[in-house]
Amino acid sequence: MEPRIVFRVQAEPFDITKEIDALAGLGDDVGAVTSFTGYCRSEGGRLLALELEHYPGMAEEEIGRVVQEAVTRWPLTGLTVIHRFGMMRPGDGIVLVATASSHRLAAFEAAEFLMDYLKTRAPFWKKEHRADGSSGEWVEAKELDDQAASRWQTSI
Amino acid sequence: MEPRIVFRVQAEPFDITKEIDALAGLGDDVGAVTSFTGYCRSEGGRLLALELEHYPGMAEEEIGRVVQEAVTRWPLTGLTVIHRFGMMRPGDGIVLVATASSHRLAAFEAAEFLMDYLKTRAPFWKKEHRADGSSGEWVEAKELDDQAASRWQTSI
Amino acid sequence: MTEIKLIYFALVRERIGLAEERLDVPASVKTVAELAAWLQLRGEEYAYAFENPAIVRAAIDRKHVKPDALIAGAQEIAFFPPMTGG
Amino acid sequence: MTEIKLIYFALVRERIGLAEERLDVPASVKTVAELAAWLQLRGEEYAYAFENPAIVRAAIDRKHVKPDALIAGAQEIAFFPPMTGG
Repeated sequence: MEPRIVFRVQAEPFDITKEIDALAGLGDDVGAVTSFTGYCRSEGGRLLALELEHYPGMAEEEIGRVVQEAVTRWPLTGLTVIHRFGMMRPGDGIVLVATASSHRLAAFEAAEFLMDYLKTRAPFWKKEHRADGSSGEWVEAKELDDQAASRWQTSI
Repeated sequence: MEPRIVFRVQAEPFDITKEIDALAGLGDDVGAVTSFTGYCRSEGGRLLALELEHYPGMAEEEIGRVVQEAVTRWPLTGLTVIHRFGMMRPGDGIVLVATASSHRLAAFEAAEFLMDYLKTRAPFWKKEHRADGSSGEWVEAKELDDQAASRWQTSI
Repeated sequence: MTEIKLIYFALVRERIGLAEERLDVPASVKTVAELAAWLQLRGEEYAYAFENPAIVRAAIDRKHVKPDALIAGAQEIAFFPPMTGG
Repeated sequence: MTEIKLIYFALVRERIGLAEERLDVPASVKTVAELAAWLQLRGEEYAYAFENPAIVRAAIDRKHVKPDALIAGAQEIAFFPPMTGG
Protein backbone atom coordinates (compact mmCIF):
# COMPACT_ATOMS: atom_id res chain seq x y z
CA MET A 1 0.00 0.00 0.00
CA GLU A 2 1.19 3.48 -0.84
CA PRO A 3 2.10 5.57 2.20
CA ARG A 4 -0.15 8.52 3.02
CA ILE A 5 1.92 11.63 2.39
CA VAL A 6 0.88 15.08 3.61
CA PHE A 7 3.07 18.17 3.42
CA ARG A 8 2.09 21.79 3.66
CA VAL A 9 3.62 25.25 3.95
CA GLN A 10 1.24 27.59 5.75
CA ALA A 11 0.91 30.68 7.93
CA GLU A 12 -1.73 29.12 10.20
CA PRO A 13 -0.91 27.17 13.36
CA PHE A 14 -1.09 23.37 13.16
CA ASP A 15 -2.88 20.89 15.39
CA ILE A 16 -0.41 18.20 16.51
CA THR A 17 -3.12 15.89 17.84
CA LYS A 18 -5.05 15.96 14.60
CA GLU A 19 -1.95 15.04 12.62
CA ILE A 20 -0.89 12.24 15.00
CA ASP A 21 -4.43 10.84 15.09
CA ALA A 22 -4.62 10.84 11.29
CA LEU A 23 -1.44 8.75 11.15
CA ALA A 24 -2.42 6.43 14.01
CA GLY A 25 -5.76 5.84 12.28
CA LEU A 26 -4.18 4.58 9.06
CA GLY A 27 -4.89 0.99 9.96
CA ASP A 28 -4.35 -1.76 12.45
CA ASP A 29 -0.80 -2.30 11.32
CA VAL A 30 0.59 1.05 12.39
CA GLY A 31 2.85 0.02 15.25
CA ALA A 32 4.64 3.29 15.85
CA VAL A 33 3.91 6.97 15.41
CA THR A 34 6.53 9.63 16.14
CA SER A 35 6.09 13.36 16.17
CA PHE A 36 8.58 16.18 16.27
CA THR A 37 7.54 19.76 16.91
CA GLY A 38 9.97 22.66 16.68
CA TYR A 39 8.95 25.71 18.72
CA CYS A 40 9.86 29.39 18.70
CA ARG A 41 12.05 30.08 21.74
CA SER A 42 12.51 33.33 23.63
CA GLU A 43 16.26 32.69 24.07
CA GLY A 44 15.98 33.51 27.74
CA GLY A 45 13.65 36.46 27.22
CA ARG A 46 15.85 38.06 24.56
CA LEU A 47 13.35 37.53 21.72
CA LEU A 48 9.85 38.85 21.21
CA ALA A 49 9.30 36.91 18.02
CA LEU A 50 10.87 35.10 15.10
CA GLU A 51 9.79 36.05 11.60
CA LEU A 52 9.99 33.25 9.07
CA GLU A 53 10.57 34.22 5.46
CA HIS A 54 10.25 31.52 2.80
CA TYR A 55 10.61 31.00 -0.92
CA PRO A 56 7.04 30.27 -2.06
CA GLY A 57 6.93 27.45 -4.55
CA MET A 58 10.43 26.21 -3.88
CA ALA A 59 9.61 25.58 -0.20
CA GLU A 60 6.81 23.18 -1.17
CA GLU A 61 8.86 21.56 -3.93
CA GLU A 62 11.91 21.06 -1.75
CA ILE A 63 9.88 19.58 1.11
CA GLY A 64 8.22 17.34 -1.48
CA ARG A 65 11.63 16.07 -2.61
CA VAL A 66 12.76 15.38 0.96
CA VAL A 67 9.49 13.60 1.74
CA GLN A 68 9.81 11.42 -1.38
CA GLU A 69 13.33 10.49 -0.36
CA ALA A 70 12.06 9.50 3.11
CA VAL A 71 9.32 7.18 1.82
CA THR A 72 11.81 5.59 -0.56
CA ARG A 73 14.29 4.89 2.22
CA TRP A 74 11.99 3.75 5.04
CA PRO A 75 8.93 1.48 5.14
CA LEU A 76 6.45 4.15 6.23
CA THR A 77 2.68 3.90 6.44
CA GLY A 78 2.32 7.64 6.50
CA LEU A 79 4.20 10.87 6.93
CA THR A 80 3.23 14.48 7.62
CA VAL A 81 5.35 17.61 7.33
CA ILE A 82 4.00 21.08 8.06
CA HIS A 83 6.24 24.14 8.00
CA ARG A 84 4.88 27.55 8.93
CA PHE A 85 5.97 31.01 7.80
CA GLY A 86 5.28 34.48 9.17
CA MET A 87 5.55 35.84 12.69
CA MET A 88 6.04 33.34 15.53
CA ARG A 89 5.88 34.15 19.25
CA PRO A 90 7.82 32.15 21.85
CA GLY A 91 5.96 28.88 22.39
CA ASP A 92 4.45 28.79 18.90
CA GLY A 93 5.01 25.63 16.88
CA ILE A 94 7.03 26.34 13.72
CA VAL A 95 7.47 22.92 12.18
CA LEU A 96 5.81 19.54 12.64
CA VAL A 97 7.11 16.22 11.36
CA ALA A 98 5.19 13.04 12.09
CA THR A 99 5.78 9.51 10.83
CA ALA A 100 3.91 6.22 11.06
CA SER A 101 5.34 2.76 10.46
CA SER A 102 5.05 -0.85 11.57
CA HIS A 103 8.59 -0.46 12.80
CA ARG A 104 9.79 1.83 15.53
CA LEU A 105 13.28 2.36 14.13
CA ALA A 106 11.90 3.33 10.71
CA ALA A 107 9.51 5.84 12.27
CA PHE A 108 12.29 7.43 14.34
CA GLU A 109 14.94 7.47 11.63
CA ALA A 110 12.62 8.92 9.01
CA ALA A 111 11.55 11.72 11.37
CA GLU A 112 15.17 12.57 12.19
CA PHE A 113 16.13 12.49 8.52
CA LEU A 114 13.24 14.78 7.63
CA MET A 115 14.15 17.29 10.33
CA ASP A 116 17.85 17.28 9.43
CA TYR A 117 17.01 17.90 5.80
CA LEU A 118 14.35 20.51 6.44
CA LYS A 119 16.87 22.45 8.55
CA THR A 120 19.52 22.54 5.87
CA ARG A 121 17.56 22.40 2.58
CA ALA A 122 14.08 23.89 2.98
CA PRO A 123 14.20 27.56 1.89
CA PHE A 124 13.16 29.28 5.12
CA TRP A 125 15.01 32.01 6.98
CA LYS A 126 14.46 33.23 10.53
CA LYS A 127 14.75 36.87 11.57
CA GLU A 128 14.87 37.87 15.21
CA HIS A 129 12.61 40.51 16.71
CA ARG A 130 14.25 41.45 19.96
CA ALA A 131 12.70 42.33 23.26
CA ASP A 132 14.95 45.42 23.58
CA GLY A 133 13.45 46.82 20.38
CA SER A 134 16.75 46.71 18.49
CA SER A 135 16.58 45.83 14.82
CA GLY A 136 16.52 42.10 14.36
CA GLU A 137 19.39 39.97 13.14
CA TRP A 138 18.98 37.04 10.80
CA VAL A 139 19.53 33.76 12.59
CA GLU A 140 22.78 32.19 11.41
CA ALA A 141 22.87 28.67 10.07
CA LYS A 142 24.51 26.22 12.43
CA GLU A 143 27.36 24.04 11.34
CA LEU A 144 25.87 21.41 13.65
CA ASP A 145 22.84 21.21 11.37
CA ASP A 146 25.02 20.55 8.34
CA GLN A 147 26.79 17.83 10.25
CA ALA A 148 23.47 16.31 11.27
CA ALA A 149 22.27 16.33 7.66
CA SER A 150 25.52 14.80 6.43
CA ARG A 151 24.79 11.63 8.45
CA TRP A 152 22.46 10.59 5.64
CA GLN A 153 23.96 9.76 2.24
CA THR A 154 21.58 11.12 -0.36
CA SER A 155 21.60 12.36 -3.89
CA ILE A 156 19.08 15.15 -3.32
CA MET B 1 16.66 23.98 36.25
CA GLU B 2 15.77 20.38 37.01
CA PRO B 3 13.98 18.60 34.18
CA ARG B 4 10.32 17.71 34.71
CA ILE B 5 10.17 13.93 34.89
CA VAL B 6 6.92 11.97 34.66
CA PHE B 7 6.68 8.21 34.41
CA ARG B 8 3.75 5.94 35.05
CA VAL B 9 2.65 2.33 34.67
CA GLN B 10 -1.11 2.15 34.28
CA ALA B 11 -4.03 0.19 32.85
CA GLU B 12 -5.84 3.31 31.61
CA PRO B 13 -5.34 4.79 28.14
CA PHE B 14 -3.12 7.88 27.85
CA ASP B 15 -3.78 11.21 26.20
CA ILE B 16 -0.88 12.02 23.84
CA THR B 17 -1.93 15.64 23.38
CA LYS B 18 -2.07 16.29 27.09
CA GLU B 19 1.43 14.91 27.55
CA ILE B 20 2.92 16.83 24.59
CA ASP B 21 1.22 20.05 25.70
CA ALA B 22 2.57 19.64 29.23
CA LEU B 23 6.11 19.39 27.83
CA ALA B 24 5.68 22.20 25.29
CA GLY B 25 4.36 24.42 28.09
CA LEU B 26 7.47 24.03 30.25
CA GLY B 27 8.76 27.43 29.23
CA ASP B 28 9.81 29.61 26.37
CA ASP B 29 13.06 27.78 25.92
CA VAL B 30 11.63 24.45 24.86
CA GLY B 31 12.73 24.32 21.25
CA ALA B 32 11.80 20.74 20.44
CA VAL B 33 9.26 18.19 21.63
CA THR B 34 9.22 14.65 20.31
CA SER B 35 6.70 11.95 20.96
CA PHE B 36 6.72 8.24 20.27
CA THR B 37 3.61 6.12 20.60
CA GLY B 38 3.68 2.36 20.25
CA TYR B 39 0.36 0.81 19.20
CA CYS B 40 -1.17 -2.65 19.37
CA ARG B 41 -1.23 -4.10 15.84
CA SER B 42 -3.58 -6.69 14.39
CA GLU B 43 -0.73 -8.35 12.46
CA GLY B 44 -2.86 -8.33 9.33
CA GLY B 45 -6.04 -9.37 11.11
CA ARG B 46 -4.40 -12.31 12.91
CA LEU B 47 -4.73 -10.77 16.37
CA LEU B 48 -7.78 -9.80 18.38
CA ALA B 49 -5.78 -8.37 21.25
CA LEU B 50 -2.45 -8.26 23.05
CA GLU B 51 -2.41 -8.84 26.78
CA LEU B 52 0.38 -7.09 28.63
CA GLU B 53 1.63 -8.69 31.81
CA HIS B 54 4.05 -6.72 33.98
CA TYR B 55 6.08 -7.02 37.17
CA PRO B 56 4.43 -4.49 39.49
CA GLY B 57 7.01 -2.54 41.41
CA MET B 58 9.94 -3.52 39.26
CA ALA B 59 8.29 -2.05 36.14
CA GLU B 60 8.12 1.39 37.79
CA GLU B 61 11.62 1.08 39.28
CA GLU B 62 13.20 -0.05 36.03
CA ILE B 63 11.53 2.73 34.04
CA GLY B 64 12.72 5.13 36.73
CA ARG B 65 16.31 3.96 36.25
CA VAL B 66 16.12 4.32 32.46
CA VAL B 67 14.58 7.78 32.80
CA GLN B 68 17.32 8.90 35.20
CA GLU B 69 19.94 7.67 32.76
CA ALA B 70 18.28 9.69 29.98
CA VAL B 71 18.25 12.98 31.91
CA THR B 72 21.88 12.42 32.89
CA ARG B 73 22.95 11.91 29.29
CA TRP B 74 20.91 14.54 27.46
CA PRO B 75 20.07 18.18 28.28
CA LEU B 76 16.31 17.68 28.61
CA THR B 77 13.73 20.15 29.86
CA GLY B 78 11.21 17.40 30.45
CA LEU B 79 10.45 13.79 29.77
CA THR B 80 7.36 11.60 30.01
CA VAL B 81 7.10 7.81 29.87
CA ILE B 82 3.80 5.97 30.21
CA HIS B 83 3.58 2.21 29.81
CA ARG B 84 0.23 0.44 29.97
CA PHE B 85 -0.62 -3.10 31.06
CA GLY B 86 -3.69 -5.26 30.55
CA MET B 87 -5.69 -6.02 27.41
CA MET B 88 -4.97 -3.95 24.30
CA ARG B 89 -7.02 -3.99 21.09
CA PRO B 90 -5.48 -3.21 17.69
CA GLY B 91 -5.05 0.56 17.46
CA ASP B 92 -4.70 1.06 21.22
CA GLY B 93 -1.65 2.96 22.40
CA ILE B 94 0.59 0.76 24.60
CA VAL B 95 3.53 3.01 25.35
CA LEU B 96 4.20 6.74 25.13
CA VAL B 97 7.59 8.43 25.33
CA ALA B 98 7.84 12.19 24.98
CA THR B 99 10.85 14.46 25.41
CA ALA B 100 11.40 18.20 25.48
CA SER B 101 14.69 20.02 25.00
CA SER B 102 16.20 23.20 23.61
CA HIS B 103 17.98 20.95 21.16
CA ARG B 104 16.41 18.80 18.50
CA LEU B 105 19.08 16.11 18.50
CA ALA B 106 18.87 15.71 22.28
CA ALA B 107 15.09 15.34 22.12
CA PHE B 108 15.28 12.72 19.38
CA GLU B 109 18.18 10.73 20.82
CA ALA B 110 16.72 10.62 24.32
CA ALA B 111 13.38 9.35 22.96
CA GLU B 112 15.09 6.63 20.91
CA PHE B 113 17.25 5.63 23.86
CA LEU B 114 14.20 5.42 26.13
CA MET B 115 12.29 3.24 23.66
CA ASP B 116 15.25 0.94 23.03
CA TYR B 117 15.71 0.45 26.76
CA LEU B 118 12.04 0.05 27.57
CA LYS B 119 11.83 -2.68 24.92
CA THR B 120 14.69 -4.70 26.35
CA ARG B 121 14.69 -3.87 30.08
CA ALA B 122 11.20 -2.93 31.29
CA PRO B 123 9.53 -6.06 32.75
CA PHE B 124 6.52 -6.35 30.44
CA TRP B 125 5.46 -9.38 28.40
CA LYS B 126 2.97 -9.54 25.56
CA LYS B 127 0.62 -12.46 25.00
CA GLU B 128 -1.32 -12.83 21.77
CA HIS B 129 -5.06 -13.38 21.64
CA ARG B 130 -5.72 -14.67 18.19
CA ALA B 131 -8.64 -14.00 15.90
CA ASP B 132 -8.98 -17.74 15.15
CA GLY B 133 -9.62 -18.39 18.84
CA SER B 134 -6.51 -20.52 19.28
CA SER B 135 -4.68 -20.22 22.56
CA GLY B 136 -2.32 -17.29 22.47
CA GLU B 137 1.42 -17.47 22.19
CA TRP B 138 3.78 -15.22 24.06
CA VAL B 139 5.42 -12.69 21.76
CA GLU B 140 9.10 -13.54 21.36
CA ALA B 141 11.78 -10.97 22.06
CA LYS B 142 13.45 -9.68 18.92
CA GLU B 143 17.18 -9.81 18.51
CA LEU B 144 16.79 -6.52 16.63
CA ASP B 145 15.67 -4.88 19.86
CA ASP B 146 18.78 -6.05 21.69
CA GLN B 147 20.90 -4.69 18.87
CA ALA B 148 19.06 -1.37 19.04
CA ALA B 149 19.63 -1.17 22.79
CA SER B 150 23.30 -2.05 22.43
CA ARG B 151 23.87 1.17 20.46
CA TRP B 152 23.94 3.00 23.77
CA GLN B 153 26.83 2.32 26.15
CA THR B 154 25.37 2.29 29.63
CA SER B 155 26.04 0.82 33.00
CA ILE B 156 22.39 0.19 33.85
CA MET C 1 18.38 -22.97 54.52
CA THR C 2 17.02 -19.51 53.73
CA GLU C 3 13.42 -18.71 52.86
CA ILE C 4 13.20 -16.72 49.64
CA LYS C 5 10.18 -15.29 47.84
CA LEU C 6 10.18 -16.45 44.22
CA ILE C 7 8.07 -14.78 41.55
CA TYR C 8 7.41 -16.02 38.03
CA PHE C 9 6.11 -14.15 35.01
CA ALA C 10 4.67 -14.87 31.58
CA LEU C 11 5.77 -18.20 30.05
CA VAL C 12 7.77 -19.14 33.15
CA ARG C 13 4.70 -18.55 35.34
CA GLU C 14 2.47 -20.53 32.99
CA ARG C 15 4.82 -23.49 32.82
CA ILE C 16 5.40 -23.67 36.57
CA GLY C 17 1.73 -23.04 37.21
CA LEU C 18 2.40 -20.57 40.02
CA ALA C 19 2.73 -16.79 40.16
CA GLU C 20 4.81 -16.86 43.34
CA GLU C 21 5.91 -19.04 46.20
CA ARG C 22 8.18 -19.04 49.24
CA LEU C 23 10.82 -21.73 49.30
CA ASP C 24 13.59 -22.78 51.68
CA VAL C 25 16.70 -22.72 49.55
CA PRO C 26 19.75 -24.71 50.73
CA ALA C 27 22.87 -22.73 51.57
CA SER C 28 24.77 -24.62 48.86
CA VAL C 29 22.76 -22.75 46.23
CA LYS C 30 24.78 -19.56 45.77
CA THR C 31 23.98 -18.05 42.38
CA VAL C 32 20.92 -17.37 40.26
CA ALA C 33 22.02 -20.08 37.81
CA GLU C 34 22.37 -22.56 40.67
CA LEU C 35 18.93 -21.58 41.94
CA ALA C 36 17.42 -22.24 38.51
CA ALA C 37 19.18 -25.62 38.35
CA TRP C 38 17.93 -26.46 41.84
CA LEU C 39 14.35 -25.46 40.90
CA GLN C 40 14.51 -27.71 37.83
CA LEU C 41 14.84 -30.69 40.17
CA ARG C 42 11.53 -29.86 41.89
CA GLY C 43 9.42 -31.42 39.16
CA GLU C 44 8.46 -31.64 35.53
CA GLU C 45 6.80 -28.23 35.43
CA TYR C 46 9.96 -26.58 36.74
CA ALA C 47 12.17 -28.61 34.41
CA TYR C 48 9.99 -27.41 31.51
CA ALA C 49 10.04 -23.77 32.63
CA PHE C 50 13.84 -23.76 32.83
CA GLU C 51 14.59 -26.16 29.95
CA ASN C 52 16.16 -23.40 27.84
CA PRO C 53 18.32 -21.27 30.14
CA ALA C 54 18.95 -18.82 27.27
CA ILE C 55 15.36 -17.59 27.48
CA VAL C 56 15.09 -17.25 31.25
CA ARG C 57 16.05 -13.93 32.82
CA ALA C 58 16.20 -13.07 36.49
CA ALA C 59 15.83 -10.11 38.83
CA ILE C 60 16.93 -9.89 42.45
CA ASP C 61 14.95 -7.43 44.52
CA ARG C 62 13.57 -5.87 41.34
CA LYS C 63 16.89 -5.39 39.58
CA HIS C 64 18.04 -7.30 36.53
CA VAL C 65 20.89 -9.69 37.29
CA LYS C 66 23.12 -12.10 35.38
CA PRO C 67 23.11 -15.88 35.98
CA ASP C 68 26.28 -15.64 38.08
CA ALA C 69 24.75 -13.10 40.51
CA LEU C 70 24.91 -14.17 44.15
CA ILE C 71 21.54 -14.69 45.82
CA ALA C 72 22.73 -14.16 49.40
CA GLY C 73 20.55 -11.58 51.14
CA ALA C 74 17.88 -11.54 48.43
CA GLN C 75 14.31 -10.83 49.56
CA GLU C 76 12.64 -11.53 46.25
CA ILE C 77 13.92 -13.32 43.16
CA ALA C 78 11.97 -13.23 39.89
CA PHE C 79 12.31 -15.44 36.82
CA PHE C 80 10.84 -14.46 33.46
CA PRO C 81 11.39 -14.66 29.70
CA PRO C 82 13.12 -11.86 27.77
CA MET C 83 10.99 -8.70 27.97
CA THR C 84 8.65 -7.78 25.13
CA GLY C 85 7.18 -4.50 26.32
CA GLY C 86 7.36 -1.15 24.59
CA MET D 1 21.99 38.73 -23.67
CA THR D 2 19.30 36.69 -21.95
CA GLU D 3 16.63 38.06 -19.67
CA ILE D 4 16.55 36.19 -16.36
CA LYS D 5 14.30 36.59 -13.35
CA LEU D 6 16.39 37.01 -10.20
CA ILE D 7 14.92 36.57 -6.72
CA TYR D 8 16.57 37.46 -3.43
CA PHE D 9 15.72 36.32 0.08
CA ALA D 10 16.49 37.26 3.66
CA LEU D 11 19.83 39.05 4.18
CA VAL D 12 20.59 39.04 0.44
CA ARG D 13 17.22 40.70 -0.28
CA GLU D 14 17.75 43.27 2.48
CA ARG D 15 21.24 44.21 1.31
CA ILE D 16 20.29 44.52 -2.36
CA GLY D 17 17.09 46.28 -1.40
CA LEU D 18 15.00 44.33 -3.90
CA ALA D 19 12.91 41.14 -3.65
CA GLU D 20 13.19 40.41 -7.36
CA GLU D 21 14.16 41.88 -10.71
CA ARG D 22 14.57 40.96 -14.36
CA LEU D 23 18.02 41.53 -15.81
CA ASP D 24 19.66 41.04 -19.19
CA VAL D 25 22.63 38.85 -18.46
CA PRO D 26 25.50 38.78 -20.99
CA ALA D 27 26.19 35.47 -22.73
CA SER D 28 29.71 35.47 -21.25
CA VAL D 29 28.20 34.81 -17.80
CA LYS D 30 27.90 31.05 -17.75
CA THR D 31 27.74 29.84 -14.14
CA VAL D 32 26.03 30.81 -10.92
CA ALA D 33 29.36 31.97 -9.48
CA GLU D 34 29.98 34.13 -12.56
CA LEU D 35 26.47 35.56 -12.23
CA ALA D 36 27.15 36.49 -8.59
CA ALA D 37 30.45 38.13 -9.60
CA TRP D 38 28.72 40.02 -12.41
CA LEU D 39 25.98 41.22 -10.02
CA GLN D 40 28.62 42.48 -7.58
CA LEU D 41 29.71 45.00 -10.24
CA ARG D 42 26.24 46.53 -10.39
CA GLY D 43 26.74 48.66 -7.30
CA GLU D 44 27.59 48.89 -3.67
CA GLU D 45 24.44 47.14 -2.44
CA TYR D 46 25.16 44.13 -4.66
CA ALA D 47 28.83 44.13 -3.68
CA TYR D 48 27.70 44.08 -0.04
CA ALA D 49 25.13 41.29 -0.58
CA PHE D 50 27.73 39.05 -2.23
CA GLU D 51 30.79 40.11 -0.23
CA ASN D 52 31.08 36.71 1.45
CA PRO D 53 30.44 34.06 -1.21
CA ALA D 54 30.54 31.35 1.49
CA ILE D 55 27.21 32.54 2.84
CA VAL D 56 25.34 32.93 -0.43
CA ARG D 57 23.45 29.95 -1.80
CA ALA D 58 21.61 29.69 -5.09
CA ALA D 59 18.68 27.88 -6.67
CA ILE D 60 17.90 27.56 -10.37
CA ASP D 61 14.24 27.07 -11.15
CA ARG D 62 13.57 26.20 -7.50
CA LYS D 63 16.31 23.61 -7.12
CA HIS D 64 19.45 24.02 -5.05
CA VAL D 65 22.58 24.34 -7.18
CA LYS D 66 26.32 24.66 -6.65
CA PRO D 67 28.33 27.75 -7.68
CA ASP D 68 29.60 25.98 -10.81
CA ALA D 69 26.09 25.19 -12.07
CA LEU D 70 25.41 26.46 -15.61
CA ILE D 71 22.70 29.09 -15.88
CA ALA D 72 21.83 28.47 -19.54
CA GLY D 73 18.07 27.94 -19.92
CA ALA D 74 17.22 29.13 -16.40
CA GLN D 75 13.86 30.86 -15.95
CA GLU D 76 14.40 31.93 -12.36
CA ILE D 77 17.57 32.17 -10.30
CA ALA D 78 17.41 32.80 -6.54
CA PHE D 79 20.15 33.92 -4.16
CA PHE D 80 19.85 33.56 -0.40
CA PRO D 81 21.81 32.86 2.79
CA PRO D 82 22.10 29.32 4.23
CA MET D 83 18.65 28.13 5.29
CA THR D 84 17.56 28.41 8.92
CA GLY D 85 14.12 26.83 8.86
CA GLY D 86 12.94 23.81 10.79
